Amino acid sequence: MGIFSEKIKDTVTVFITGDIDEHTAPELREYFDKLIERGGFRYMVINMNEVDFMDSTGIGMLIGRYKKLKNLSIPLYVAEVSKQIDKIFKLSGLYDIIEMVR
Amino acid sequence: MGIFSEKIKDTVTVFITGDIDEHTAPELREYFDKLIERGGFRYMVINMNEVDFMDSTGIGMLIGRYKKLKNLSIPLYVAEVSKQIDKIFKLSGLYDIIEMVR
Amino acid sequence: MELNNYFRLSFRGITENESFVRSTVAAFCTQLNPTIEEVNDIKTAVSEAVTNCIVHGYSGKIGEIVIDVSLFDDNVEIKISDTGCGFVDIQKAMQPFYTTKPEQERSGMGFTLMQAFMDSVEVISTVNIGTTVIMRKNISREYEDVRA
Amino acid sequence: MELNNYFRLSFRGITENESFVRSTVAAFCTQLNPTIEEVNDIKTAVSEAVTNCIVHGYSGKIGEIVIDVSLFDDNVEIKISDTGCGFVDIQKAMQPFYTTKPEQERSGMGFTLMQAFMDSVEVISTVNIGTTVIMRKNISREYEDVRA
Ligand SMILES: Nc1ncnc2c1ncn2[C@@H]1O[C@H](COP(=O)(O)OP(=O)(O)O)[C@@H](O)[C@H]1O
Ligand SMILES: Nc1ncnc2c1ncn2[C@@H]1O[C@H](COP(=O)(O)OP(=O)(O)O)[C@@H](O)[C@H]1O
Repeated sequence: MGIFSEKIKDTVTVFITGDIDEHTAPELREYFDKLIERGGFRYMVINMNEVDFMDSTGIGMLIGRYKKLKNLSIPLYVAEVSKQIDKIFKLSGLYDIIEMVR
Repeated sequence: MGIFSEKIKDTVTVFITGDIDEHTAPELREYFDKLIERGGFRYMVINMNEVDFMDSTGIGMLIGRYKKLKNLSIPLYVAEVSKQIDKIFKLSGLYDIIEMVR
Repeated sequence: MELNNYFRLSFRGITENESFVRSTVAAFCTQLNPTIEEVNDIKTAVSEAVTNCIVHGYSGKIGEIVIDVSLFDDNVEIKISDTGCGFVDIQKAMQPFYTTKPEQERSGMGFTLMQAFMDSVEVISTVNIGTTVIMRKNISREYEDVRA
Repeated sequence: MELNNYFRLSFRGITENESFVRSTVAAFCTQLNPTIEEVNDIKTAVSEAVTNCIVHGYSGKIGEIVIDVSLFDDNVEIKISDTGCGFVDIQKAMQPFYTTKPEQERSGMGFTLMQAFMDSVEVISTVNIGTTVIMRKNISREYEDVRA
Protein backbone atom coordinates (compact mmCIF):
# COMPACT_ATOMS: atom_id res chain seq x y z
CA MET A 1 0.00 0.00 0.00
CA GLY A 2 1.17 3.51 -0.76
CA ILE A 3 -0.27 6.98 -0.39
CA PHE A 4 0.86 10.39 -1.62
CA SER A 5 -0.74 13.70 -2.49
CA GLU A 6 -0.44 16.62 -4.85
CA LYS A 7 -1.79 20.14 -4.39
CA ILE A 8 -2.86 22.19 -7.37
CA LYS A 9 -4.39 25.56 -6.54
CA ASP A 10 -7.20 24.96 -4.01
CA THR A 11 -7.38 21.21 -4.52
CA VAL A 12 -5.39 18.44 -2.90
CA THR A 13 -5.51 15.11 -4.70
CA VAL A 14 -4.63 11.99 -2.71
CA PHE A 15 -3.41 8.96 -4.66
CA ILE A 16 -3.74 5.56 -2.97
CA THR A 17 -2.01 2.48 -4.38
CA GLY A 18 -2.56 -1.17 -3.41
CA ASP A 19 -5.15 -2.49 -0.95
CA ILE A 20 -7.52 -0.67 1.39
CA ASP A 21 -8.40 -3.12 4.17
CA GLU A 22 -8.13 -3.61 7.92
CA HIS A 23 -4.37 -4.02 7.56
CA THR A 24 -3.70 -0.80 5.66
CA ALA A 25 -6.47 1.43 7.08
CA PRO A 26 -4.50 2.70 10.13
CA GLU A 27 -1.67 4.08 7.97
CA LEU A 28 -4.14 5.60 5.49
CA ARG A 29 -6.09 7.26 8.32
CA GLU A 30 -2.93 8.72 9.78
CA TYR A 31 -1.82 10.13 6.44
CA PHE A 32 -5.21 11.70 5.73
CA ASP A 33 -5.56 13.17 9.21
CA LYS A 34 -2.11 14.78 9.14
CA LEU A 35 -2.91 16.24 5.73
CA ILE A 36 -6.25 17.57 6.98
CA GLU A 37 -4.64 19.02 10.09
CA ARG A 38 -2.00 20.81 8.02
CA GLY A 39 -4.75 22.25 5.83
CA GLY A 40 -4.20 24.79 3.03
CA PHE A 41 -6.75 23.41 0.56
CA ARG A 42 -10.47 23.84 -0.10
CA TYR A 43 -11.27 20.60 -1.94
CA MET A 44 -10.03 17.05 -1.57
CA VAL A 45 -10.08 14.41 -4.30
CA ILE A 46 -9.11 10.77 -3.68
CA ASN A 47 -7.79 9.18 -6.86
CA MET A 48 -8.51 5.42 -6.76
CA ASN A 49 -6.92 4.48 -10.09
CA GLU A 50 -4.19 2.38 -8.45
CA VAL A 51 -6.32 0.80 -5.71
CA ASP A 52 -6.34 -2.98 -6.24
CA PHE A 53 -8.83 -3.85 -3.53
CA MET A 54 -11.17 -2.23 -1.03
CA ASP A 55 -13.59 -3.74 1.48
CA SER A 56 -16.02 -2.30 4.05
CA THR A 57 -13.12 -1.18 6.26
CA GLY A 58 -12.51 1.29 3.44
CA ILE A 59 -16.11 2.51 3.66
CA GLY A 60 -15.63 3.27 7.36
CA MET A 61 -12.30 4.96 6.73
CA LEU A 62 -13.78 7.16 3.97
CA ILE A 63 -16.85 8.11 6.01
CA GLY A 64 -14.51 9.07 8.87
CA ARG A 65 -12.51 11.39 6.61
CA TYR A 66 -15.69 12.81 5.07
CA LYS A 67 -16.91 13.78 8.55
CA LYS A 68 -13.66 15.49 9.50
CA LEU A 69 -13.65 17.45 6.25
CA LYS A 70 -17.33 18.34 6.58
CA ASN A 71 -16.59 20.03 9.92
CA LEU A 72 -14.13 22.21 8.00
CA SER A 73 -16.62 22.74 5.13
CA ILE A 74 -14.25 20.99 2.73
CA PRO A 75 -16.01 18.76 0.19
CA LEU A 76 -14.56 15.31 -0.58
CA TYR A 77 -14.58 13.72 -4.05
CA VAL A 78 -13.36 10.45 -5.57
CA ALA A 79 -11.96 9.80 -9.02
CA GLU A 80 -11.12 6.77 -11.16
CA VAL A 81 -12.99 4.16 -9.16
CA SER A 82 -12.67 0.55 -10.42
CA LYS A 83 -15.73 -1.54 -11.26
CA GLN A 84 -15.56 -3.56 -8.01
CA ILE A 85 -15.12 -0.48 -5.81
CA ASP A 86 -17.88 1.29 -7.75
CA LYS A 87 -20.20 -1.57 -6.74
CA ILE A 88 -19.21 -1.04 -3.09
CA PHE A 89 -19.76 2.72 -3.34
CA LYS A 90 -23.22 2.19 -4.86
CA LEU A 91 -24.27 -0.49 -2.37
CA SER A 92 -23.25 1.59 0.62
CA GLY A 93 -24.60 4.89 -0.67
CA LEU A 94 -21.13 6.44 -0.41
CA TYR A 95 -21.72 8.46 -3.58
CA ASP A 96 -24.38 10.43 -1.67
CA ILE A 97 -21.67 12.06 0.44
CA ILE A 98 -18.53 11.57 -1.66
CA GLU A 99 -19.19 12.63 -5.23
CA MET A 100 -17.44 11.15 -8.23
CA VAL A 101 -15.41 13.52 -10.39
CA ARG A 102 -13.69 12.99 -13.72
CA MET B 1 0.41 -25.45 -19.95
CA GLY B 2 0.78 -25.39 -23.72
CA ILE B 3 2.96 -27.17 -26.25
CA PHE B 4 3.51 -26.71 -29.98
CA SER B 5 6.28 -27.34 -32.48
CA GLU B 6 7.84 -25.93 -35.62
CA LYS B 7 9.93 -27.79 -38.20
CA ILE B 8 12.66 -25.99 -40.12
CA LYS B 9 14.71 -28.19 -42.43
CA ASP B 10 15.95 -31.16 -40.38
CA THR B 11 15.16 -29.68 -36.99
CA VAL B 12 11.95 -29.75 -35.01
CA THR B 13 11.70 -27.18 -32.21
CA VAL B 14 9.19 -27.83 -29.43
CA PHE B 15 7.94 -24.84 -27.45
CA ILE B 16 6.53 -25.49 -23.99
CA THR B 17 4.61 -22.81 -22.08
CA GLY B 18 3.58 -22.82 -18.41
CA ASP B 19 4.45 -25.46 -15.82
CA ILE B 20 6.16 -28.83 -16.18
CA ASP B 21 5.08 -30.93 -13.20
CA GLU B 22 3.23 -34.12 -12.29
CA HIS B 23 -0.02 -32.52 -13.45
CA THR B 24 1.14 -31.49 -16.93
CA ALA B 25 3.67 -34.28 -17.65
CA PRO B 26 1.18 -36.79 -19.12
CA GLU B 27 0.01 -34.36 -21.80
CA LEU B 28 3.59 -33.32 -22.60
CA ARG B 29 4.70 -36.95 -22.90
CA GLU B 30 1.84 -37.71 -25.25
CA TYR B 31 2.62 -34.75 -27.48
CA PHE B 32 6.33 -35.61 -27.68
CA ASP B 33 5.72 -39.29 -28.34
CA LYS B 34 3.27 -38.62 -31.17
CA LEU B 35 5.76 -36.19 -32.70
CA ILE B 36 8.57 -38.74 -32.41
CA GLU B 37 6.40 -41.49 -33.88
CA ARG B 38 5.49 -39.33 -36.85
CA GLY B 39 9.18 -38.57 -37.41
CA GLY B 40 10.57 -36.58 -40.36
CA PHE B 41 13.32 -34.73 -38.46
CA ARG B 42 16.93 -35.40 -37.49
CA TYR B 43 17.34 -33.05 -34.52
CA MET B 44 15.00 -31.97 -31.72
CA VAL B 45 15.29 -28.75 -29.72
CA ILE B 46 13.09 -27.98 -26.71
CA ASN B 47 12.68 -24.25 -26.27
CA MET B 48 12.08 -23.49 -22.57
CA ASN B 49 11.72 -19.72 -22.83
CA GLU B 50 8.07 -19.76 -21.75
CA VAL B 51 8.35 -22.44 -19.07
CA ASP B 52 7.41 -20.89 -15.71
CA PHE B 53 8.22 -23.86 -13.52
CA MET B 54 9.79 -27.33 -13.70
CA ASP B 55 10.43 -29.91 -11.00
CA SER B 56 11.98 -33.41 -10.97
CA THR B 57 8.97 -34.85 -12.77
CA GLY B 58 10.29 -32.80 -15.70
CA ILE B 59 13.71 -34.45 -15.35
CA GLY B 60 12.10 -37.88 -15.68
CA MET B 61 9.98 -36.76 -18.61
CA LEU B 62 13.02 -35.34 -20.44
CA ILE B 63 15.19 -38.41 -19.79
CA GLY B 64 12.35 -40.56 -21.13
CA ARG B 65 12.21 -38.56 -24.39
CA TYR B 66 16.02 -38.55 -24.63
CA LYS B 67 16.03 -42.36 -24.51
CA LYS B 68 13.35 -42.70 -27.21
CA LEU B 69 15.23 -40.31 -29.48
CA LYS B 70 18.56 -42.01 -28.79
CA ASN B 71 17.13 -45.29 -30.11
CA LEU B 72 16.44 -43.42 -33.35
CA SER B 73 19.87 -41.72 -33.27
CA ILE B 74 18.21 -38.31 -32.98
CA PRO B 75 20.03 -35.90 -30.64
CA LEU B 76 18.01 -33.77 -28.21
CA TYR B 77 18.89 -30.18 -27.27
CA VAL B 78 17.39 -27.48 -25.03
CA ALA B 79 17.33 -23.74 -25.52
CA GLU B 80 16.48 -20.68 -23.42
CA VAL B 81 16.51 -22.32 -20.01
CA SER B 82 15.61 -20.04 -17.06
CA LYS B 83 17.93 -19.63 -14.08
CA GLN B 84 15.91 -21.95 -11.83
CA ILE B 85 15.64 -24.68 -14.45
CA ASP B 86 19.32 -24.29 -15.27
CA LYS B 87 20.05 -25.10 -11.62
CA ILE B 88 17.94 -28.26 -11.94
CA PHE B 89 19.69 -29.28 -15.18
CA LYS B 90 23.09 -28.82 -13.56
CA LEU B 91 22.22 -30.64 -10.33
CA SER B 92 20.80 -33.62 -12.15
CA GLY B 93 23.50 -33.81 -14.82
CA LEU B 94 20.88 -33.41 -17.55
CA TYR B 95 23.26 -31.30 -19.65
CA ASP B 96 25.44 -34.43 -20.10
CA ILE B 97 22.76 -35.96 -22.31
CA ILE B 98 20.71 -32.95 -23.43
CA GLU B 99 22.99 -30.21 -24.66
CA MET B 100 22.18 -26.53 -24.47
CA VAL B 101 22.01 -24.62 -27.75
CA ARG B 102 21.67 -20.92 -28.45
CA MET C 1 -23.87 -31.78 -6.63
CA GLU C 2 -20.50 -33.45 -6.48
CA LEU C 3 -17.55 -32.19 -4.41
CA ASN C 4 -14.67 -31.90 -6.84
CA ASN C 5 -12.00 -30.25 -4.75
CA TYR C 6 -11.49 -28.61 -1.38
CA PHE C 7 -8.96 -27.17 0.99
CA ARG C 8 -8.86 -26.11 4.61
CA LEU C 9 -6.63 -23.26 5.69
CA SER C 10 -5.96 -22.41 9.34
CA PHE C 11 -3.96 -19.28 10.03
CA ARG C 12 -3.06 -16.73 12.63
CA GLY C 13 -5.77 -14.08 12.85
CA ILE C 14 -3.61 -11.03 12.17
CA THR C 15 -4.37 -8.35 9.59
CA GLU C 16 -1.07 -9.12 7.78
CA ASN C 17 -2.72 -12.32 6.54
CA GLU C 18 -5.87 -10.77 5.05
CA SER C 19 -4.47 -10.15 1.60
CA PHE C 20 -2.76 -13.58 1.52
CA VAL C 21 -5.97 -15.33 2.50
CA ARG C 22 -8.33 -13.65 0.04
CA SER C 23 -5.82 -14.18 -2.80
CA THR C 24 -5.45 -17.85 -1.85
CA VAL C 25 -9.20 -18.44 -1.90
CA ALA C 26 -9.48 -16.56 -5.21
CA ALA C 27 -6.62 -18.57 -6.77
CA PHE C 28 -8.29 -21.84 -5.80
CA CYS C 29 -11.67 -20.75 -7.20
CA THR C 30 -10.13 -20.14 -10.64
CA GLN C 31 -10.50 -23.93 -11.07
CA LEU C 32 -14.20 -23.16 -11.72
CA ASN C 33 -13.34 -20.67 -14.51
CA PRO C 34 -15.06 -17.70 -12.85
CA THR C 35 -15.23 -14.24 -14.43
CA ILE C 36 -12.97 -11.51 -13.05
CA GLU C 37 -16.04 -9.95 -11.45
CA GLU C 38 -16.92 -13.20 -9.68
CA VAL C 39 -13.36 -13.51 -8.38
CA ASN C 40 -13.48 -9.96 -7.05
CA ASP C 41 -16.83 -10.61 -5.36
CA ILE C 42 -15.36 -13.64 -3.60
CA LYS C 43 -12.28 -11.69 -2.51
CA THR C 44 -14.43 -8.96 -0.99
CA ALA C 45 -16.74 -11.38 0.83
CA VAL C 46 -13.78 -13.35 2.24
CA SER C 47 -12.11 -10.15 3.39
CA GLU C 48 -15.28 -9.07 5.22
CA ALA C 49 -15.64 -12.37 7.08
CA VAL C 50 -11.94 -12.60 7.99
CA THR C 51 -11.86 -8.99 9.20
CA ASN C 52 -14.86 -9.73 11.42
CA CYS C 53 -13.06 -12.68 13.04
CA ILE C 54 -10.04 -10.49 13.80
CA VAL C 55 -11.84 -7.28 14.78
CA HIS C 56 -14.93 -8.62 16.53
CA GLY C 57 -14.35 -12.33 17.27
CA TYR C 58 -10.90 -11.91 18.83
CA SER C 59 -10.86 -8.09 19.23
CA GLY C 60 -7.32 -7.29 20.31
CA LYS C 61 -6.24 -10.83 21.13
CA ILE C 62 -4.77 -13.11 18.45
CA GLY C 63 -6.72 -16.26 17.65
CA GLU C 64 -6.83 -18.84 14.92
CA ILE C 65 -9.13 -18.55 11.90
CA VAL C 66 -10.17 -21.53 9.77
CA ILE C 67 -11.39 -21.35 6.18
CA ASP C 68 -12.89 -24.29 4.29
CA VAL C 69 -13.34 -23.91 0.56
CA SER C 70 -15.27 -26.59 -1.37
CA LEU C 71 -15.67 -26.60 -5.13
CA PHE C 72 -18.71 -28.31 -6.64
CA ASP C 73 -19.60 -28.55 -10.32
CA ASP C 74 -20.76 -24.96 -10.68
CA ASN C 75 -20.54 -23.41 -7.26
CA VAL C 76 -18.24 -22.73 -4.37
CA GLU C 77 -18.90 -22.97 -0.63
CA ILE C 78 -16.69 -20.94 1.72
CA LYS C 79 -16.85 -21.50 5.49
CA ILE C 80 -14.99 -19.08 7.76
CA SER C 81 -14.77 -19.74 11.51
CA ASP C 82 -13.31 -18.21 14.62
CA THR C 83 -13.43 -19.43 18.20
CA GLY C 84 -13.87 -15.92 19.54
CA CYS C 85 -16.52 -14.08 21.54
CA GLY C 86 -19.53 -14.83 19.31
CA PHE C 87 -22.67 -12.68 19.27
CA VAL C 88 -26.37 -13.04 20.01
CA ASP C 89 -28.59 -11.12 17.64
CA ILE C 90 -27.66 -12.28 14.16
CA GLN C 91 -30.56 -10.53 12.42
CA LYS C 92 -29.59 -7.20 13.95
CA ALA C 93 -25.92 -7.75 13.10
CA MET C 94 -26.80 -8.30 9.47
CA GLN C 95 -28.60 -4.97 9.08
CA PRO C 96 -26.79 -2.40 6.97
CA PHE C 97 -24.79 0.11 9.04
CA TYR C 98 -25.24 -1.85 12.27
CA THR C 99 -21.92 -2.10 14.10
CA THR C 100 -20.87 -2.59 17.71
CA LYS C 101 -17.56 -0.82 17.07
CA PRO C 102 -18.44 2.63 15.66
CA GLU C 103 -15.54 4.13 17.68
CA GLN C 104 -13.18 2.14 15.43
CA GLU C 105 -14.84 3.67 12.34
CA ARG C 106 -16.38 0.33 11.36
CA SER C 107 -19.09 0.89 8.77
CA GLY C 108 -21.47 -1.93 9.69
CA MET C 109 -21.54 -2.90 6.02
CA GLY C 110 -19.61 -6.20 6.30
CA PHE C 111 -22.57 -8.58 6.22
CA THR C 112 -24.34 -6.39 3.66
CA LEU C 113 -21.42 -6.75 1.24
CA MET C 114 -21.17 -10.51 1.88
CA GLN C 115 -24.87 -10.84 1.04
CA ALA C 116 -24.57 -8.63 -2.04
CA PHE C 117 -21.56 -10.44 -3.47
CA MET C 118 -22.42 -14.04 -2.64
CA ASP C 119 -25.61 -15.97 -3.40
CA SER C 120 -26.20 -17.01 0.19
CA VAL C 121 -24.77 -16.18 3.61
CA GLU C 122 -25.50 -18.25 6.69
CA VAL C 123 -24.26 -17.31 10.18
CA ILE C 124 -23.90 -19.55 13.20
CA SER C 125 -22.69 -17.81 16.36
CA THR C 126 -22.55 -18.81 19.99
CA VAL C 127 -21.36 -16.49 22.74
CA ASN C 128 -17.91 -17.51 24.05
CA ILE C 129 -17.74 -20.38 21.54
CA GLY C 130 -17.31 -18.55 18.27
CA THR C 131 -18.75 -17.68 14.90
CA THR C 132 -19.00 -19.49 11.57
CA VAL C 133 -20.06 -17.83 8.33
CA ILE C 134 -21.00 -20.08 5.41
CA MET C 135 -21.22 -18.41 2.00
CA ARG C 136 -22.12 -19.92 -1.37
CA LYS C 137 -21.79 -18.59 -4.89
CA ASN C 138 -22.79 -20.02 -8.23
CA ILE C 139 -20.15 -19.72 -10.90
CA SER C 140 -21.65 -19.65 -14.36
CA ARG C 141 -19.58 -21.82 -16.67
CA GLU C 142 -21.05 -20.19 -19.78
CA TYR C 143 -17.79 -18.61 -20.89
CA GLU C 144 -15.89 -21.82 -20.66
CA ASP C 145 -18.56 -23.73 -22.58
CA VAL C 146 -18.48 -21.23 -25.42
CA ARG C 147 -14.75 -21.65 -25.87
CA ALA C 148 -14.81 -25.44 -25.51
CA MET D 1 13.85 -17.77 17.28
CA GLU D 2 10.34 -16.39 17.47
CA LEU D 3 7.39 -17.74 15.47
CA ASN D 4 5.92 -14.72 13.73
CA ASN D 5 3.30 -16.25 11.51
CA TYR D 6 2.04 -19.62 10.33
CA PHE D 7 -0.62 -21.39 8.38
CA ARG D 8 -1.79 -24.96 7.92
CA LEU D 9 -3.29 -26.05 4.61
CA SER D 10 -5.04 -29.40 4.13
CA PHE D 11 -6.07 -30.30 0.61
CA ARG D 12 -7.07 -33.11 -1.67
CA GLY D 13 -3.99 -34.90 -2.99
CA ILE D 14 -4.65 -34.47 -6.70
CA THR D 15 -2.15 -33.12 -9.21
CA GLU D 16 -4.55 -30.25 -10.09
CA ASN D 17 -3.62 -28.72 -6.72
CA GLU D 18 0.18 -28.78 -7.11
CA SER D 19 0.48 -25.40 -8.75
CA PHE D 20 -2.02 -23.83 -6.31
CA VAL D 21 -0.15 -25.20 -3.32
CA ARG D 22 3.37 -24.17 -4.30
CA SER D 23 2.13 -20.68 -5.23
CA THR D 24 0.31 -20.38 -1.90
CA VAL D 25 3.40 -21.32 0.10
CA ALA D 26 5.51 -18.93 -1.99
CA ALA D 27 3.01 -16.07 -1.52
CA PHE D 28 3.08 -16.53 2.26
CA CYS D 29 6.90 -16.62 2.38
CA THR D 30 7.10 -13.20 0.71
CA GLN D 31 6.42 -11.83 4.22
CA LEU D 32 10.12 -12.61 4.88
CA ASN D 33 11.24 -10.53 1.85
CA PRO D 34 12.99 -13.38 0.06
CA THR D 35 14.82 -13.00 -3.23
CA ILE D 36 13.17 -14.34 -6.39
CA GLU D 37 15.69 -17.18 -6.35
CA GLU D 38 14.75 -18.13 -2.79
CA VAL D 39 11.05 -18.11 -3.71
CA ASN D 40 11.74 -20.38 -6.69
CA ASP D 41 13.78 -22.75 -4.53
CA ILE D 42 10.88 -23.03 -2.09
CA LYS D 43 8.40 -23.63 -4.91
CA THR D 44 10.50 -26.45 -6.31
CA ALA D 45 11.05 -28.12 -2.94
CA VAL D 46 7.32 -27.92 -2.09
CA SER D 47 6.42 -29.35 -5.49
CA GLU D 48 8.78 -32.32 -4.94
CA ALA D 49 7.35 -33.18 -1.54
CA VAL D 50 3.72 -32.79 -2.63
CA THR D 51 4.30 -34.89 -5.76
CA ASN D 52 5.80 -37.63 -3.57
CA CYS D 53 2.69 -37.69 -1.35
CA ILE D 54 0.45 -38.09 -4.42
CA VAL D 55 2.63 -40.44 -6.48
CA HIS D 56 4.22 -42.61 -3.78
CA GLY D 57 2.27 -42.04 -0.55
CA TYR D 58 -1.19 -42.51 -2.04
CA SER D 59 -0.21 -43.96 -5.47
CA GLY D 60 -3.45 -44.07 -7.41
CA LYS D 61 -5.81 -43.49 -4.49
CA ILE D 62 -6.75 -39.96 -3.42
CA GLY D 63 -5.72 -38.93 0.08
CA GLU D 64 -5.34 -35.74 2.06
CA ILE D 65 -2.10 -33.79 2.25
CA VAL D 66 -1.29 -31.33 5.05
CA ILE D 67 1.23 -28.49 4.82
CA ASP D 68 2.36 -26.41 7.79
CA VAL D 69 4.33 -23.28 7.07
CA SER D 70 5.93 -21.36 9.96
CA LEU D 71 7.75 -18.08 9.56
CA PHE D 72 10.45 -17.15 12.06
CA ASP D 73 12.60 -14.01 12.10
CA ASP D 74 14.85 -15.06 9.24
CA ASN D 75 13.80 -18.54 8.26
CA VAL D 76 10.87 -20.64 7.17
CA GLU D 77 9.91 -24.16 8.21
CA ILE D 78 7.70 -26.20 5.87
CA LYS D 79 6.19 -29.50 6.99
CA ILE D 80 4.44 -31.68 4.41
CA SER D 81 2.59 -34.83 5.48
CA ASP D 82 0.57 -37.64 3.97
CA THR D 83 -1.10 -40.59 5.68
CA GLY D 84 -0.14 -42.94 2.87
CA CYS D 85 1.95 -46.10 2.54
CA GLY D 86 5.18 -44.79 4.06
CA PHE D 87 8.59 -46.33 3.35
CA VAL D 88 11.39 -48.04 5.25
CA ASP D 89 14.84 -47.12 4.01
CA ILE D 90 15.04 -43.33 4.19
CA GLN D 91 18.77 -43.16 3.46
CA LYS D 92 18.35 -45.18 0.30
CA ALA D 93 15.34 -43.12 -0.78
CA MET D 94 17.35 -39.94 -0.47
CA GLN D 95 20.09 -41.09 -2.84
CA PRO D 96 20.15 -39.33 -6.22
CA PHE D 97 18.38 -41.31 -8.96
CA TYR D 98 16.89 -43.82 -6.52
CA THR D 99 13.23 -44.39 -7.32
CA THR D 100 10.77 -47.21 -6.75
CA LYS D 101 8.71 -46.12 -9.75
CA PRO D 102 11.10 -46.10 -12.75
CA GLU D 103 8.26 -47.46 -14.93
CA GLN D 104 6.47 -44.12 -14.40
CA GLU D 105 9.58 -42.27 -15.60
CA ARG D 106 10.28 -40.90 -12.11
CA SER D 107 13.80 -39.54 -11.94
CA GLY D 108 14.63 -40.33 -8.32
CA MET D 109 15.81 -36.72 -7.96
CA GLY D 110 13.01 -35.46 -5.68
CA PHE D 111 14.87 -35.60 -2.36
CA THR D 112 18.08 -34.44 -4.04
CA LEU D 113 16.38 -31.24 -5.22
CA MET D 114 14.75 -30.69 -1.82
CA GLN D 115 18.19 -30.97 -0.20
CA ALA D 116 19.81 -28.72 -2.77
CA PHE D 117 17.20 -25.98 -2.55
CA MET D 118 16.51 -25.97 1.19
CA ASP D 119 18.98 -25.72 4.08
CA SER D 120 17.76 -28.86 5.79
CA VAL D 121 15.44 -31.76 4.99
CA GLU D 122 14.23 -34.19 7.62
CA VAL D 123 12.08 -37.23 6.82
CA ILE D 124 9.90 -39.24 9.16
CA SER D 125 8.15 -42.21 7.57
CA THR D 126 6.29 -45.20 8.97
CA VAL D 127 4.92 -47.99 6.81
CA ASN D 128 1.10 -47.81 6.57
CA ILE D 129 1.06 -44.68 8.74
CA GLY D 130 2.51 -42.09 6.41
CA THR D 131 5.35 -39.72 5.70
CA THR D 132 6.31 -36.27 6.94
CA VAL D 133 9.00 -34.12 5.36
CA ILE D 134 10.26 -31.11 7.33
CA MET D 135 12.31 -28.57 5.39
CA ARG D 136 13.92 -25.36 6.59
CA LYS D 137 15.43 -22.46 4.74
CA ASN D 138 17.17 -19.32 5.90
CA ILE D 139 16.02 -16.16 4.20
CA SER D 140 18.70 -13.51 4.18
CA ARG D 141 17.16 -10.13 4.88
CA GLU D 142 20.16 -8.27 3.49
CA TYR D 143 18.31 -6.77 0.56
CA GLU D 144 15.57 -5.39 2.73
CA ASP D 145 18.04 -3.90 5.17
CA VAL D 146 19.87 -2.12 2.37
CA ARG D 147 16.69 -0.47 1.14
CA ALA D 148 15.44 0.38 4.63
N1 LIG E 1 -16.89 -13.05 13.88
C1 LIG E 1 -17.60 -12.25 14.71
N2 LIG E 1 -17.50 -12.37 16.05
C2 LIG E 1 -18.21 -11.57 16.87
N3 LIG E 1 -19.07 -10.62 16.44
C3 LIG E 1 -19.24 -10.46 15.11
C4 LIG E 1 -18.51 -11.26 14.18
N4 LIG E 1 -18.88 -10.88 12.93
C5 LIG E 1 -19.77 -9.89 13.08
N5 LIG E 1 -20.01 -9.61 14.39
C6 LIG E 1 -20.95 -8.61 14.92
O1 LIG E 1 -21.82 -8.19 13.86
C7 LIG E 1 -21.74 -6.77 13.70
C8 LIG E 1 -21.96 -6.39 12.23
O2 LIG E 1 -20.92 -6.89 11.42
P1 LIG E 1 -20.61 -6.23 10.00
O3 LIG E 1 -21.88 -6.13 9.23
O4 LIG E 1 -19.50 -7.00 9.37
O5 LIG E 1 -20.14 -4.74 10.32
P2 LIG E 1 -18.80 -4.20 11.03
O6 LIG E 1 -17.74 -5.25 10.93
O7 LIG E 1 -18.46 -2.99 10.27
O8 LIG E 1 -19.15 -3.92 12.46
C9 LIG E 1 -20.39 -6.39 14.24
O9 LIG E 1 -20.32 -5.03 14.61
C10 LIG E 1 -20.25 -7.36 15.42
O10 LIG E 1 -20.95 -6.88 16.55
N1 LIG F 1 5.58 -39.54 0.61
C1 LIG F 1 6.14 -40.74 0.28
N2 LIG F 1 5.47 -41.89 0.53
C2 LIG F 1 6.02 -43.09 0.22
N3 LIG F 1 7.22 -43.22 -0.37
C3 LIG F 1 7.93 -42.12 -0.67
C4 LIG F 1 7.43 -40.83 -0.35
N4 LIG F 1 8.33 -39.90 -0.74
C5 LIG F 1 9.36 -40.59 -1.26
N5 LIG F 1 9.14 -41.94 -1.22
C6 LIG F 1 10.06 -42.99 -1.68
O1 LIG F 1 11.34 -42.42 -1.88
C7 LIG F 1 11.78 -42.64 -3.22
C8 LIG F 1 12.66 -41.50 -3.70
O2 LIG F 1 11.91 -40.31 -3.77
P1 LIG F 1 12.41 -39.12 -4.70
O3 LIG F 1 13.83 -38.82 -4.42
O4 LIG F 1 11.45 -37.98 -4.54
O5 LIG F 1 12.33 -39.70 -6.19
P2 LIG F 1 11.06 -40.07 -7.10
O6 LIG F 1 9.86 -39.35 -6.57
O7 LIG F 1 11.43 -39.61 -8.46
O8 LIG F 1 10.92 -41.56 -7.02
C9 LIG F 1 10.51 -42.82 -4.01
O9 LIG F 1 10.73 -43.53 -5.21
C10 LIG F 1 9.64 -43.59 -3.01
O10 LIG F 1 9.97 -44.96 -2.99
